[in-house]
Amino acid sequence: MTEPTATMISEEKLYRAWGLSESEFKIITDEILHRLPNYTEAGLFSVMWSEHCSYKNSKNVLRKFPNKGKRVLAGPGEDAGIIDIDDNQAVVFKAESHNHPSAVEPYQGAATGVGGIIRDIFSMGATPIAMLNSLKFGNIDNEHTKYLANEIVAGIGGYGNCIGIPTVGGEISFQARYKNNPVVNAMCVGLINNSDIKYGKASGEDNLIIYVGAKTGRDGIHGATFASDEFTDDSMSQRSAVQVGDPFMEKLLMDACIELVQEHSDWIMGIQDMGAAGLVSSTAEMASKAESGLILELDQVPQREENMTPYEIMLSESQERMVLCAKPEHKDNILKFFKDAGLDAVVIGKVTTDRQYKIYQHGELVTDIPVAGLVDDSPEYVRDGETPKRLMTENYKSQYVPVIKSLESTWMDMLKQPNIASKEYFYSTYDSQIKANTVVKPGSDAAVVRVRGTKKALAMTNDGNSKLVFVDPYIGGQIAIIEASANLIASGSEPLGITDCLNYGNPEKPEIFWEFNRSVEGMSSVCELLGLPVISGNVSLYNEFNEEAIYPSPMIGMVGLVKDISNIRTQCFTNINDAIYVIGS
Amino acid sequence: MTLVKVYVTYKKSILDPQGEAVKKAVHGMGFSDVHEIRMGKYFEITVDENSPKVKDDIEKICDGLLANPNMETYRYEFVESEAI
Amino acid sequence: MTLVKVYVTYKKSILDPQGEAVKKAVHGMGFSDVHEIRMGKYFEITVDENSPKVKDDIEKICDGLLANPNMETYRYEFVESEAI
Amino acid sequence: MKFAVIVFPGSNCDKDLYYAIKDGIGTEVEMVNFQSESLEGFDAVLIPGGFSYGDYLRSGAIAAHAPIIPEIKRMASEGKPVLGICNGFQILTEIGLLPGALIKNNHNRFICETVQLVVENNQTIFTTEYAKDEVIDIPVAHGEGNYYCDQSTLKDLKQNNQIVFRYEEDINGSVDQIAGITNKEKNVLGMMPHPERALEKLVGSDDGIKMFQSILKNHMDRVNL
Ligand SMILES: Nc1ncnc2c1ncn2[C@@H]1O[C@H](COP(=O)(O)OP(=O)(O)O)[C@@H](O)[C@H]1O
Repeated sequence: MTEPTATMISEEKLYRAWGLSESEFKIITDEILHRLPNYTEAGLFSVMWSEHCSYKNSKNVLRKFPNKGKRVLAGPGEDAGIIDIDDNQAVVFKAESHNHPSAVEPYQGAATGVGGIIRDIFSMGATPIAMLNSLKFGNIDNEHTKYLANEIVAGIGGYGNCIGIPTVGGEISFQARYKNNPVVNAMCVGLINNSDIKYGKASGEDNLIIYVGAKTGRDGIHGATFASDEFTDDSMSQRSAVQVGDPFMEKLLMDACIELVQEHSDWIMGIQDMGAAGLVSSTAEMASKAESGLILELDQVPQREENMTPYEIMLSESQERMVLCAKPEHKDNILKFFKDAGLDAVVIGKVTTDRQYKIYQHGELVTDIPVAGLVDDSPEYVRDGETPKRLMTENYKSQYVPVIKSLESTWMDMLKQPNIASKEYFYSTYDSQIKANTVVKPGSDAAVVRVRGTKKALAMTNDGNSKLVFVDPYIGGQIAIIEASANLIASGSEPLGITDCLNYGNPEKPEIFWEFNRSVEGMSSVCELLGLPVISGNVSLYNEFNEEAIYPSPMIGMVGLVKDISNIRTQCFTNINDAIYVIGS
Repeated sequence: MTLVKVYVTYKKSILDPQGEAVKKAVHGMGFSDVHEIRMGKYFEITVDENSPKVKDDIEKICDGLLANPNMETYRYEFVESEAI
Repeated sequence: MTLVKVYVTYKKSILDPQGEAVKKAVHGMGFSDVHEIRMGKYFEITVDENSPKVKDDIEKICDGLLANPNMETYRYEFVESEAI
Repeated sequence: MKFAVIVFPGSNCDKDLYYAIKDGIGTEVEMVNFQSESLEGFDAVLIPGGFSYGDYLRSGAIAAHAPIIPEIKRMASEGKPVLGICNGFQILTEIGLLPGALIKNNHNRFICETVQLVVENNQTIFTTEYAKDEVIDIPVAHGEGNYYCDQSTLKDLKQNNQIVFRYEEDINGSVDQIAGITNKEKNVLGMMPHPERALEKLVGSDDGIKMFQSILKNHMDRVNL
């Protein structure tokens, strides 16, 4: 295939198939480049300006979250947020959604979601200590849902068990709305010594850009824009965005990166994972943060397939890859270090000061665009919201009062509800005990993992009842935060902060945007009240199948500090004759 | 009885981590002539009758269950009942 | 270049839980004619030269790595280089 | 006494074992890379759980070709204690130090839970601190822990008292509910459950500590003879 020319892209509006609007294309040509972008450049803009990478529809809503606090060491903007837990130690955590990939290939979609969130944690220099996940499926009475649920759970376990991080908690629920659009959110928690913290920065003229890990293939190209696209039956057969996870490779990569940060911190300026939108997003963001420019030599990028174009190499979402920025004098040390760890590491470029993003292939300059244009100048939309009609009907406002004939049979019926019944069938397939630090295992309010060598432990939970948010986004959002903090307090910890995954439908629809905005306002109000910062998170919009949106589904991931492990409590009644109290009104 | 053999392999563009790991091990054992190893799944399916419907059924089973068309391709062959 | 196809299967006496699970799923899909499903592994090995040594090498690779003789058997076939 | 914990690419219970020796029984221990070709100076070998080489192909199959393997075999033939846990057990069967094989759980699912084990043989260097038939709580975490061997091997195992641990309840389809076996000489033990995860009541159970104490005590007794 020969690539369309810049004129064709512009005249035939080919960019629209990549998700760029006409006005966005106009900004690129008139305000940023002052010329037409070529095929590669247009591709780079289309992924970098997708909702997934640029948050163009959600930025102004996310600003409502408080994100400061006296313990906060790093907040939104980094791979993961960081909170101080005393003794020169900190906890690092983030959550990530992988809804669309999991709908298309449930095992690999869920597995690569887990792989991605783990990379976000160790790319800060932290050691991952625990994982959680929040899953929402259709009603469990049909074969397709059973298939999705079994494969997604197997994919999460397959990756986490293999890499050796305990999966200690999460939530699973079933509602018809999620039948074709499951929600798969994964959260990872890591520990770090404050002095080891690393950021994803490409700074210092002539410092090297080093690529580490798996080779680049044609898998997952356009995954990022794919994730921001609504589903139709048609795109179900668009099958190329699938990636296969390689947890073995990631284990090598994780161990090596952590050792590098802990033992050879002086060799590197910055480190970042390649996630959505692969090489372009990681390197451009690193340059943007350091206000520098970059030159990349694509011939040096390790490739698994032949004749890959610049577009394909830059946009590939092959998994298990990292980017480092390093000082030239340590080049040989670094390459040898990774070779000894069984990993490929190569120099693919260097840092410049002109703030331009330049890419060469076969000696030819194929891209030359301002870093800021790519990363920071993406448009920001303030969408209009509109109260959903369902919330205004009289019927809706009246309270449903259940009629209970027999307490006993109602009780039994409730226990049989998939949403209430034990989820052990699923979580018993996760290794929750590896590392021998899990004090409270799945099944209680919150999981608790001790910090080895100290009296401390960390409590963690995932919560979000989307039905309540659907009924009243503001109050539902408030309840999500309250529930998560109640879980943490009940297990003997003090809540420290929050990560989230905000899963909604198409934000261009006013009613959906209203749900999104109101629920964030609800959550924020309680965060302010309780003094809880939101230090990281992820937004997943366009969760629709044939125009029907999922319920508004914010997922709250919260971490709390247990100062003394002897204070840990579980939700079980423990001793005969203990008194039972009800606290509150 | 009819025996159907089904072979499922990743599409060429998809990473095959198992095949890669096996190849490295084979090289480590000293067989440097080995150029590439791809690993797939192999099914032996015994079916009651060799009706004309069988071929159709096998394809449905492959498409719907044994292979995920997102990343895999399959091929199958029938083995004469005598041969079983 | 020579292509060698290797098939590894559990010995008959060994329960194949994956095959069983697939069979159940196939029955669940309504294909009640399916009698048995056994699942195995399938390898495509590309070798540089078709020397007489190749056959020997492949057997060594199978015995030493690809199949565990305690529970598995294997068979292999060569595909003419033209066919690749 | 000095223990070696062998680290293969993909081992992930190596640190847990390291802590079990260092903190659990306060004894000297060192991590040894799979590429090392010498176990000189060590008195016992521990092969940890995890997913060596991702468990790709077959659990333990690729690790069986690592450079360290001949040294592990040497230690075994000299009568030194060799303990393989979970993936370590799978590796020991792959290299032929233990009979049989570990195949997929009969229910086809990975399981992680704390199960009850019965100590069938407390006369090995790994189990003297336990009572015969003692029931202990030890976590399991595996997808391929279904122990398989043919009938004549099973007969041998029974005759020679090589079955050391049985599951109180059938959890994965293992022949005779076998959870751990030794070689004929009883100095090589392979087991699927994880005693290194059961060293403190805080994380659920401390029933695993006696295994490491047994190894240490039997070594010291021999040295002091
Ligand atoms: N809903 C949210 N709440 C708080 N922070 C968020 C949210 N969504 C995204 N962020 C933050 O914005 C930054 C960019 O996130 P993202 O693009 O998801 O990173 P990555 O590409 O590594 O997934 C991160 O620091 C993330 O924590």
